[in-house]
Parts: sequence; structure tokens; C-alpha cells
Amino acid sequence: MIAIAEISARDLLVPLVAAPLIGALLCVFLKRRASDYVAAIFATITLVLAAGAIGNLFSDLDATHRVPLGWLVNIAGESRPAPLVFELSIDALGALMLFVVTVIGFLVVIYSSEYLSPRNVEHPVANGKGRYYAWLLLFVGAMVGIALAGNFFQLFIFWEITTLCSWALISYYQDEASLRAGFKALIMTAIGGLFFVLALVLMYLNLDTDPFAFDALGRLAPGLRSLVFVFLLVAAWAKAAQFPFFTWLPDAMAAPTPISCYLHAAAMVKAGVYLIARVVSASYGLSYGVGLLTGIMALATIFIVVFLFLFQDDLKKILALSTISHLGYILIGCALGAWGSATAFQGGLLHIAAHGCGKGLLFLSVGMITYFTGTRRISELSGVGRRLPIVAVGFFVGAFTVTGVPPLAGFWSKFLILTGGLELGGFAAVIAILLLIESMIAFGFFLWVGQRVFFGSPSFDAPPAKAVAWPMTTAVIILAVLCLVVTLFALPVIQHIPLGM
Amino acid sequence: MYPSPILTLTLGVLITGVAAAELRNLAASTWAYLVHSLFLAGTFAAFAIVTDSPQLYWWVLAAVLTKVIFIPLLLRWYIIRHPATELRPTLGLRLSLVILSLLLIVFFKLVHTHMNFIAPTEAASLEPARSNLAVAFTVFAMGLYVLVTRRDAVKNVIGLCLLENGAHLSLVVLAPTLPGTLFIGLVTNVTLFVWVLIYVTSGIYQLLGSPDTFRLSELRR
Amino acid sequence: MAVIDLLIGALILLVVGAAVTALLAKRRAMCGYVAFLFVAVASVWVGVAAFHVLSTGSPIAGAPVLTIAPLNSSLVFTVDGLSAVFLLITSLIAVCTTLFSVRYMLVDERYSLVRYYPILLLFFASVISVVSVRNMLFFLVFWEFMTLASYVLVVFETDNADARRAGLQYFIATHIATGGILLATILLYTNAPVKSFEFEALLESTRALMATSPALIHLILALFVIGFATKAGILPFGFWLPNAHPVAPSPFSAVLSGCMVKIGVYGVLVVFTSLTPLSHFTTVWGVWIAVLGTVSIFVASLTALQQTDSKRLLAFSTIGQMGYIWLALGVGLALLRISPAVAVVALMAGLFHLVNHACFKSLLFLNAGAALYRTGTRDMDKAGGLMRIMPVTAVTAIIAALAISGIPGLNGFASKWLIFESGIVGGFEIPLLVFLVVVAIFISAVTLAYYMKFLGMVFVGKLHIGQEVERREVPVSMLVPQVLMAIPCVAFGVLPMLALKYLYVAANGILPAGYSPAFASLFGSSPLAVNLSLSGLRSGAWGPVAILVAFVGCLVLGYLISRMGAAQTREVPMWLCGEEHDFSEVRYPVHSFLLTFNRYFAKLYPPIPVPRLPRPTAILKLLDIDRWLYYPGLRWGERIIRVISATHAGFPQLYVLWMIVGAALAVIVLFSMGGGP
Amino acid sequence: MTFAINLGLVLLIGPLLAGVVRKVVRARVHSRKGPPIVQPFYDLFKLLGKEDLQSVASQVVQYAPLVAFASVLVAALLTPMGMRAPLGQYGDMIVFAYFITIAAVAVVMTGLACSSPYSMMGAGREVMMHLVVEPVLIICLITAAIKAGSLLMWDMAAWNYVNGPAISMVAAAVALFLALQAQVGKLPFDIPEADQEIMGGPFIELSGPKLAMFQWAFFARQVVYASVLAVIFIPWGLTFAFPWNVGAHLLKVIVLIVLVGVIDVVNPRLRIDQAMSYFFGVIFVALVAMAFALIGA
Repeated sequence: MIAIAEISARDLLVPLVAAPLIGALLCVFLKRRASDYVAAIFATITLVLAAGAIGNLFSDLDATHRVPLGWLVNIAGESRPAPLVFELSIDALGALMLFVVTVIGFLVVIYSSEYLSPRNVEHPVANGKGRYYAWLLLFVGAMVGIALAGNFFQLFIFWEITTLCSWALISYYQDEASLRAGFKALIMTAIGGLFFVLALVLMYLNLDTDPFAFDALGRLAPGLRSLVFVFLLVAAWAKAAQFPFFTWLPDAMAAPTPISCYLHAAAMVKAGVYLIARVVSASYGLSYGVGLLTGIMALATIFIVVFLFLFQDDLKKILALSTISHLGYILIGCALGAWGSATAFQGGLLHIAAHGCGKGLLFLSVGMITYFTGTRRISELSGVGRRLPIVAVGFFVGAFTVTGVPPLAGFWSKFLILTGGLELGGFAAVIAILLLIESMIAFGFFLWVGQRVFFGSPSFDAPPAKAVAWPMTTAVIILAVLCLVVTLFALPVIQHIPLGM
Repeated sequence: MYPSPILTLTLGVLITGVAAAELRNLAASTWAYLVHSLFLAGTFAAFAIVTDSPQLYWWVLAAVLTKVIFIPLLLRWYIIRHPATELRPTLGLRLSLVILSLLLIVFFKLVHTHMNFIAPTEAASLEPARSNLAVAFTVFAMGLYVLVTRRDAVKNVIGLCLLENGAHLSLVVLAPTLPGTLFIGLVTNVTLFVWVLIYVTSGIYQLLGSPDTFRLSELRR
Repeated sequence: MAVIDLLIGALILLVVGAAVTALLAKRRAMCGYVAFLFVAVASVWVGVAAFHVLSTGSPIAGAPVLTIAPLNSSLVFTVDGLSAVFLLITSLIAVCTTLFSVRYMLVDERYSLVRYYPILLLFFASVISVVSVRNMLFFLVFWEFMTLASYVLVVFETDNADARRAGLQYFIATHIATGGILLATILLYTNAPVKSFEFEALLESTRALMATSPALIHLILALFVIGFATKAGILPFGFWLPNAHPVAPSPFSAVLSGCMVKIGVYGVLVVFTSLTPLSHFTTVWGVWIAVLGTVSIFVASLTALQQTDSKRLLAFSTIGQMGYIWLALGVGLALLRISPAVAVVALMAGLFHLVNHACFKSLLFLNAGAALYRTGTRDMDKAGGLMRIMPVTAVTAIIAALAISGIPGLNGFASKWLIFESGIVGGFEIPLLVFLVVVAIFISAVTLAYYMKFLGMVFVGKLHIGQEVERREVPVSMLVPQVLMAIPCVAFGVLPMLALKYLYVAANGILPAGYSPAFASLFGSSPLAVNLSLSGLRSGAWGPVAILVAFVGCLVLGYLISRMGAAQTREVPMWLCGEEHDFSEVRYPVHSFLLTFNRYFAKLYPPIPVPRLPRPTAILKLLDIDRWLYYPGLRWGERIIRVISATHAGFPQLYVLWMIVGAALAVIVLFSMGGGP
Repeated sequence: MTFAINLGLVLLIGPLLAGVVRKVVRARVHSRKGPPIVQPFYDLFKLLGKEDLQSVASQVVQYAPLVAFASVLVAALLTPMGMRAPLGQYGDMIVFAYFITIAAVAVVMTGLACSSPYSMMGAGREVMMHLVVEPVLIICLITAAIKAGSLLMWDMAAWNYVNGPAISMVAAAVALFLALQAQVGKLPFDIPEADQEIMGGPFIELSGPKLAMFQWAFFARQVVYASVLAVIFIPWGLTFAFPWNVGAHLLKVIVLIVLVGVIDVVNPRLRIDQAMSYFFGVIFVALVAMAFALIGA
């Protein structure tokens, strides 16, 4: 028998990817309650394995654990060695991503067990849960695959699986709006994926050894390096819903809210920024220009979103827009990282976790509102806090987290980005100050929305059967606590993520 | 062109093929196909004797089993449950016969002349393989012709079988060393394929009230 | 056990208390008492620690509690003289207001107490933490957490639209201000020779920047001053204050006015003494601070004169009194380089007024709260003459009101007197200060005027309340805090040297060593009288004991004279020129009181227009990329696809035909490429 | 002894001066004989023996007259009257200004406590007058303090005596004299009491000893205000030996109060807004004086 202590992080990686996929397969064949339990069990297994892997990593955070799996067919002939394309690896950056996708994935699965029920006022769901969980767990598996991908090629494969899953999940309700939205998301992210392919091809053609390794960009000629980076950036923009590809994300709010939470707060969109973070982390010699492009586009996105806030009456769409802008924050962290500021880069990475928790919390809270009231229009809601105090706490904690009120997690990430920007000076300082301004505006807006929705006299009667909502309540509470403490254990990990210079 | 047992057999293959294609009574057509298959098996056997390759006997056995016995049986299974007359094809009988004959002659001539272009191997350019290969292609073309012009699903199946037969005949010429087991696999595959098609056709009939393949697009609605 | 552990223990106690009260929130009374218990113990511990520092004069520091390596920052709790002053007032206010809350918060059962006591306790914890860190990062964290907690309490009555609006305004305004402070801090940090957020490191950064880019230093100091002014309610940045203070539950209004706004003052003191070396920047910004303070004094007090809502009046008064404190600090900072003696006295005067204001303003809010508790209204027109039924409340209110208006013998006079003295003497060096002091003295009379109005309308006079109001004093648990807070008002008034002795330690602690003159050379050696010597000569005197003795003597003389004729007393009805009216018909309305005077200053504090956000739909259309790029593109794609799909009719023959055509084409192509025979 | 002199001056000379003004100034202007000079004392003693009518049972009304009386006396003790004030080393000019304010506070509180619309109106007027008049006193005193470099009133007086008249001091003296009329509650500024319209304003409900104490306090206050003007801004005669300096001071006070009396007699009452506009002007004059002092003139 193997003692627990002897299990290294490497041993856990394959089961970690496999567990959600097996769960997904099982769920296809299951009906309501059974699928609840199976999904919950496999989500838990994933979470435990992830915790084990991350915990193991803590002994040496600078290390990278690799599990090579297979080689690509060598189409280029005998003149050069075949590149390794299937390998699972875990390092600090992967662990950060793994943490976000597994923890929030787990909570979303738990939350969904009650959300998708006939009691849901907005969308009563009687069957089809097996399909739901199957796709969701497949998604979790794909995200785990992204987090554990050892090179660009494998990252791309899991990346496209997430695209597929997002299509299925967004269209889950199969009404006009959700089908359209799912298709839109599929098309736009797939087009982004094409640029990823282009980047991969360019890398393969121009590098003799390890063309898909994360540090491949650094080995390219400078001009080509910028080109490949821009291709990857376009892919990331599409995935992370950045300008000019952001339009699919607000539409994708037709999805069930836990899905919105997972896809549009924690997982799928984060894949895009994770890619850029990977590139910035592993590559050296990124030019000033590509950083400028990343930064300016992210800034443009952020301010477009601020503008769009003014026209929104739909709670979920507000969260979607906010998500877009926060991914912009992370990209700006990466851009400043590309310019050489380790502080801002760490801030951007921390924001992955902080925003994951905060926005996830917001989505889950809003989901509970729609679950009980059947509406998510701000103008139709008031006094929700009186009826659903936990939801109110969740919403406000989430809002304060993403808008950066200390001591919640968002403050630290924004603080680090700001510090990094001001350290660099020049245009970076301008970006940082603009971010601060945006942060203030968003804060004011969220506070206004929160007051409008949660304060005042209740717009609906007391929710029936509060007791059944415990899975949702639990998820909200756990995330709210995470919002407070995530910095404490994310920051030590993030410190060990290198910045390619 | 000189008479030889093989060529005679292949001529039989052609003529019975035309009959199978053009007969409007499906039962008759099936019988014609049976005979056609017999000729085909005979051709295989003849080649086996000529080239002295024992594995071709397995081919003969497989061809007889599937093409002569199973496929006609399957067709018959269908025909006794459904109308025995073919749906009116796109072309009239006479016109169709003329066109088909012209097609066969032109195609045979074309392939026979330009054999180097199609099968640039030493063996294929020599008689009787040369004529035989031309016949195989002609049968193939005949199958295609049937597929394109016939509306009736059963006739389409027969057309498909003709097409397959052409292909199999060409195999004898081009790859006589192909292991017998592999050929058995091929023809069994075709049998299964026909079985599926018959099954589907039956389903189509139940759904639409006719085996008209032109109406298959209605299934999309 | 080290003294600092008391402070840390108190913080832990408050956090634990927050958890415990959160669990007990359903049982309203018990929750209150438990909260009080926690706060009382924590306050005593904090008070002991603070008093220890003030009496020994040496700061105490603990071990690092938390370290954030990427930012070179560790959380160390440190109490120096300045912190100790703030800790003491915080403890006093915490104890009094929590006790007051117990009964006060029982009334309205619509609101769950889970949003009150736990947050209140966390608020106190954050205030204590803010003033006892010497690291700007943690200062900011605790600072904003304090804002967060106070926001929750300001909007406690969520059904009240005014409260919602005020809370929104408050949090947004202060959050933006904090953003400015954050920016300034990071600007200093990025230029620091040693990258750290410790005050010492930032001080070095300022020193370095002063030589290289004075403009940047001015920017940083402006951000700091504006940020802290916003919190301190200094106009024009503290516009949120008169809206937010009245709508909070009264005990928390007391905390806001008594405690939280003071932390803004702490911030400014920290910036100019711990983060900035003594330089001409201190002088320039000292003058600006004094000007800001005077603007607040002037505008807020004259606006307070126009109020009819008792708590709103008190809120404006808070701004005014904060203005006094800022004036004093400004004078002190402006003169720090020029005339240490005056500067030290001015700083002490500011701190003294701060302490005094904490006492009497909290007390006044508690008084107003007690009146509100009893009568259910804050409108001074609707209730009056409460002294008849609430004697203790009324007497404490009179003490507080007279103290804040600066009636000699009470603490407000002592501190104002010091402010005026130092300002006038400081005016010998910087003449502008004299004009500011003149404004301050003028407004001192205005303060008196509106407190006369407050007292006259609410407490003294003929009883004037609705039928439903219960005619008795508020419960004892609400009286004790009022009496407790009235004690320092009188004690520091009679014996100002008592307070000055400790404030000297505080002021001395934030100045460079050996900078300030000896205590005795500034204030004389008599413990009973303040004999001020500012510019070497004796420049002012205030001997409360002697003068009060004389005053009492004169009172006795007057009493004897008035009894000379042994006049008899007789009850008569009010004389209304011989007509008979019901009292409520002829009661003089609050609005009319001082109307003529108020007309001169009616426009002084215009209502802030709520910004109507324009909705530029044109830009929205431009940003709708879907509309002008993706959907048209998609339509074109669809058109092409439709053409292609026409070739797929759905029956197999056609596909075969296509195959044949394709094969034929392929053959022809291959043939023509020369591969043919 | 200084205690006795100061108290005696304000308690005895105050009513007597009022009698003088009535007899010598007002009656002369009215072309009538007028009451005896000691008539104010008769009035006071008469009031002390009269019934005390109470319409509002309020502690404030009970004690306010005494507080007013005592605070004026303390202010008198803080004022140098030809020599160092008895409490001079315990209180400077700011203490003085605040103590003299307490009397007004007592009036206002009385007015408010009585709750009669007349008394409250009177109280409001009192506050408003106080708001515009008191700054003049303060600014003038600050002017003197700036010149003298000290806030102790005797030091100011001494400085002015030694260093002679300065422009700023003269201007301040003028401003203060303009304010004196209102400070002592004489026409055209007796707006808070305004017997003819609001029947004594804050005092409408008072009778007997309470009214007496207020009246006595105001008689005394006249002397205090006049003394400040006389001793600080008109410093001649300060160094005379003991009886003479007091005599000179008394002379100056009498002249000032008679002047005030003359103005009182020949003017009609102003409206409160007119009075305030007027005093904003006076405040401006005082500020100019202070500005002069700051530039050393």
C-alpha cells in the first residue's frame, strides 16, 4: 500500500484529467437525482485530486512536474525529432488555474443540483440534467486539461473542447435566444481558435526542437515572435471576450446561471488570459509593441464596458460586461508584465483567482435571485436583501471583491497592477491611473445596482421552502469566504511564477 | 478481339448486367442480377484457372455465396412484401436502352484504348486482362448509370451492387494476389451494406408509402 | 504580557464578538448586551494600552502579525502618542455608544441586528487597527475596511430612501478619495529607495522626491489632503457627511461624528509628520489645510443655522468643528518650521479640540438619539421642551451644547481658546492666519446661535410633543453613556492642563526629537491655569479655576441681591397680548428663527445636483459591433451558403451525378496535365 | 481692592450713568425735567420686591438672570479699568469676549425657554444682533493684540499708551465705538427688546427679581463695554496714581455713555436687516483696521 505522503504531484495528474471525463460519461446515462450525486461525487474527486496536486507542489513551488504522454506523427520527415505534444505538467501558474477551475467547478456542480430543478421560477427544469452534467463535467475536464497542459498544442486541443462544451451549455435551454447565443459563442471562439492554429503552424515550421513548448516564442526570430504573439493574442481575445470579440459574452447569458458562472467568470474566458499569461511567463524578449497592443486593446475594452454599463437593466448582462472588463485587467497585468513589471504581472495573475471567486459569487447570487423571483431585471427588483439575506451578502461581497474594496481579494490584485504600472512609469502609469478611474466608476455602479436591488421594500413575497436551497446557499457562502482569504494562499504561489525577460 | 472463355463470360456479365438494370419487373431484375453474379463468379474462376492462383477460388466461393445467394435473397425478401414493379425511371425503356448501350460501347472503347492511363501496370495492358478491366469499368459505369437514372430504391440497390461488381472484377485484374480472406471481407461488407439499404428502404416505404428515392429530401423536414 | 498584547487581544476580542453577536442576532436584547460586554472589555484593554503610552511617553510595538513579501510589508501593531489619543477616544465612544445601542436598537424590529452589532464591532476593530499601524498598505486596508463597515451601518435602515442615497454618496465619495490616497501612496512607494510601505521608507521617498520633482510631491500631498479631507468631512470634499450622519442609527451617528471623521485628521497628521520631512511643503500645505478648515467652519456652521432637522444640524456642526480642528492643524503645520512653540501649541489645540469634539458631539448625537427614541421624530418643529420629561438627557445636552459653543468653563472653550491664541500669534508670521481665526471666532458665535436654537427648540421651553409619546425619561442604559460622556466635557473644561499634559506627549511624539519647547515653558507650571507663552512673552491666560470661583461668587452675590426683596412666586398663563391660543398654534417655528440672518447665507450650501448620466446612443450604436460588422458579415455568409446548399437536393442520385461530374473533371484535368497516353 | 473698584464701578456707576443719561440727555432733548438721577436704583429695588410671575416652570428661566448678572460681573473683573484687572492674569481678551457673550446666551435661553412667540422672536433678534456685533469687538481686540503682541488686555492698553496712537488702533476705536451702541442695546439698535413691537422680547414673561437682575446686568454691561473701549483704545491717563487713573477712566466712560445716550435719543429704531447690513459695514471697517495692524501701521 502506498502511503499518502509518497504520492507525488505527477501521479495525480492523469487521474485528475480523467476523473471529470469519466463522470461526464456516466452522467450521459443518468436521470435526475442520480446524475446529481454522480456529478457531485466526480466533482469532489476532481477537487480532492487537484488539492492533492497543488498541495504537493507547495513543497517546491519553483518546480514543474511533467508526465509525458505521446508524440506527434512526424510529418516533417526524418530530418528532425518528432515534437512531444501530449504531456501533463503542473507548475505554479498551472496550479493557480487548476485551483480556480476545480474549486469553482465543484461549487457550480453543487449549486446546479438545486438550481436546475422544477422549483426554479425562471426556468423550471424537469429533465435533461444528465446531459447538463455530462457537458459540465466535460468542461471541467477540459479546463483541467488546459491548466495541466504541458505545451501549446495540448492546450489548444483542450481549448477547442471548451469551445464545443460552451456551445452545448449555452444552448442548454434550447430556446431561440440560447441557441443563437450558443452558436454565436461557438463561431466567434472558433474563429479565434483558427488564429491559434496559425500560431502553432508558424511555430512548428520555424522551430526544429520543441516547437510547441511554452518557451517556444522566445526562440523565434523577433519579428516572427511578435507575429505569433499577435496570433495567440487574437485567439485569447476571442476566448476572453475582448474587444472586438466581446459581443458573444453578453448574449451567452442565455445559459443557465451556474453555467454563466463557470464559463464566463471562472473557466472558459480565463483560458484566454491564461494563454497570454503562459506566453508572458515563459517567453523572453517580447517587444514593447505587443505589450502596447495588449494594453491598449484591454484598456479600450474596459472603457467600452464602462460605457455599456449605462444601458443595462439585466443583472446577468451587467456581470457579463464586468467580466469582460476584468479580463481586460488581467491582460493589462500581462501587458505590463511583458514590459517588465513582475509586480503587475503577479497582480494580473492574482486577479485570475480574485475575479474568479468574486465574479463567481456574483453570478451565483444573481442565480439565486432569478431562482426565487423569476426575473433579473434591475428595474423589477427591490428589497431582495430582506427576503434573501445570504444572497445580499454574496452579491455585495462579490461586488466589493471585483471592484477592489480592501481587504477582499480584488483589492490586492488591483493594487499590484496599479503598483506595477506606476513603477514602470510613462504610458504604463497612465494605464494604471485609468484603471484606477475605471475601478471607481465600476464600484459606484455596482454599489448603485446592489442598493437598487437589495434595499427598499421587497418586490416579491417570501421565498417558499428555503431549506431546499442549501446547495446554493452553501456555494455562495464558501465563495464569499474565499473572496476574503484567497489572497493569502494565492499570493505565495503567484510569487513563484516566473516572468520571462 | 478474339473469343476466349473469359471474354465470353465477361460478355455474359455485361448483357445480364444490362438486363438487371433495365428490366422493369423487380423480380425479373433480381433474377437477372443473379445470373449476372454467376457470370462474375465464372469470370473469377476462369481467371483462377488462367493465372493459376489458388486464392481466387476463395473469391469465387465468396462471390457465389454473397452475390448469387444472399443479395438476391435479401432483394427477394423485400420484393415479396412490396410492389413488384419498378417505379417509372427518369428515362423511357427504349431511350434508356439506347443510351445505356451507347454508354457501354463508348466507355468500353475508351477504357480499352487508354488502359495505360488507368492501370499503368504490365499485366493490365495485356489481353485478356485488358478487355476484362475495360469490362469491369463498363460494369462500374453501368452501376453509376443505374444509380443516377433510377428512382426506385431497390433499383438503386441493384445499381450499387453492379457498381460493386465492377469494382470487384477490376480487383481480379489489378490485384490478383489479394488474399482471399480480404476479398471475403469485402464482399461480406457489401452484403451487409445491401442488408442495411434494404432495411432502410423498407423504412422509407413505411414512411412515405413509396420507395421513391427522389422523395428522400422530404425526410429532412 | 507586553502592553501591545492588550491591543491585539482587544482586536481579537472584537472579531470574536462580531461572530458571537452575529449568531445571537435573533435575540435582540441579549445580542446588544453581549456586544456591549465585548466592547467594554476590549475598550478597557485598548484604553489601558493607550494610557500606558501616554503616561510613559514611549511608543510600543508588537511582533509582525502578517507579512506580505511581494510588497515588503508586514503588519505590526504600534501605538505611539498620537495613536494613543485616538485609541482613547475610540474606546470611550465605543463603550458609550454600544451601551446606548442596546435599548435603542430594540425598537425597530424590521431590521435584523446581524447588520448592526457584528459590523459595529468590526468597525471598532478597524478603527483601532488604522491608528495603530505604521505601514501605509495596512493603513489603507484597515482604512477602507472601516469605510466598508461604516457604510453598512449608514444604510442600516434600508427602507429609508434617504439612507440609501446617503450611503451611496458616502461610500462612493470616500472610495474615490481612498483611490487618491492609494495613488499617492503608490507614487511614493515606487520612488522609494527601499521598496516598502513602512512610513519610514515612504518618508525617505518623499525626501528624495522633494529634491528632484517638487511638482510630484505637491500632487501627492494634494491627493493625501483631499483624500483625508473627504473622510474628515472637510468641505468641499465632505459633502456626503450632512447626508450620511443623520440617517445612520443615532448611536452610530455618534460614532461617525465622534470617531470616524477624526481618523481623517489622523491621516493628515501622519502624512505631514511621518511621511513628509519638515520643509516648505509643510508650510504651504499647512496654510491650505487651514484655509480648507476655515471654509468648512464658515459654510457648514452657517448652513447648520438653517437646519430644522436636529441630526442634520448636528452633522453640519460636525463639519464646522472639524474645520476648527483642521484650522488648528493647518496653523500648526504652517508654522512648524518658523515658530515651533506656536506650532506645537496649535497642533495640541487641534488634538485637544478633536478629543473634546469626540466627547461632546457623540454626546449630542446620543441626546438627539434619545429624543428620537422617545418622540420618534428628528424634526425640531414636531417636538420640544423635552426637559420636562427627560431632565438628564436635557442637562447633558445643555452641557454638550454649551461646551461645543465654547462657553468658558467647559472643554470646548479651552480648546477653541488655544486655537485662537495660536492662530492670532501665528498671524504675526503668516498674516492670513489671523483672518482665518477671525472667521473662526465669528463662527464660534454662529455655533452658539445654532446650539441655542437646538436646545431651545428641542429641550428647553414648553413641552410640545404628540399624544402618543410616552412621558418619561429614556432607560438607564441610555442615560449612563450620556452622563459618562458629559464628564470629560466638564473635567477638561475645568482642568485643561490635565488633558494638555498628555496631548503634549502626543504632539511631541510626532515631531522631530528635541524640536518642541518644554511643556512648562509653553503652558506655565500651574496645574490649575494655562499661562500661555508663545513668542517668549506671556501671551495669553486662561485660569478656569480662579475665574469659575469668581463666577460662582458673583452668582451668589446675584442670588443674594435677587432675594433681597423676598419676592413671592406665582404661576400665570403665558401672555399673548390678552388673547387665548392653544400653544401649538402660536409656537414659533424653527424655520423662522434667525430667518433674517439666514437669508444672507441661504445660497452658501447649494444642494448638490444628482448627476444625470447622459446616454449617448450614437456611441452605443458605434460600439455595437454585432450590428455593423458581424451580422452583415454573417448575412453575406448565409447568402453564399444558400447558393451552395441548392446543390444538395436531398436524394442520392444527384450526389452520384456530382461524383461522376467530379470524377470526369478530375480525369480530364489529369489527362490534360500530360499524364495521359 | 481692585475687585471692589471694578465691581463698584459696574454695579453702582452703571445704573447711575443710566440715570444721568435719562436726566441729562433724554429729558433735555425732550425738553422735560426728567426723573432723578438715582431713578434706576429705585426701579431696581422696586422690582426686587415685586411678585415673580411664572408662565413656564423652567430651570433655565430660573437661573438665566443670575448667570447673566454673574457673567457680566466676571467680565468686569477681567477688564482693566484704569489699572490692572483683578482677574487679569487668569483671563485674556478671548476669555473676556466669551464671558460677555454668556450674558447674551442667558437672554436667548430665557427667551427660548419662555416659549412665547414674542420672546422667541426677541431671542432670535438677540442672536442675530450678537452675531454681527460681537465680531467687531473681537476684531478690534485682535487688532490691539497684534499691535501689542499679547492677548492680555492690560498689555494691550499699556502698549497703546507707550507707543502712541496708530492708524490701525484709531480705526479699530472708531469701529468699536460704532458697535458700542448695539452692544449696550440702545437705539437705533435696541431691536431684540423693542418694547413697542414685541414688548421686551425675551423679557416679556419676566417680572420682579428676574427682570431686575437682567436690568442690573445690562446697566453693568454698558460700563464694561465702554471701559474696554476707553482703556485699550483711548489710553490716556493710564499711569496716573491710584485715585486719578480710576477717575480718568470714569470720565472717559461717562463721556462715551453720554455720547451713546445722545445717539440713542436722536435716532429711530432700525429694522433687523438694516441693522445687520450696517454692521457688516462696521465689520469691514474693523477688518481694515486689523489689516493695517498686520502690515504694521
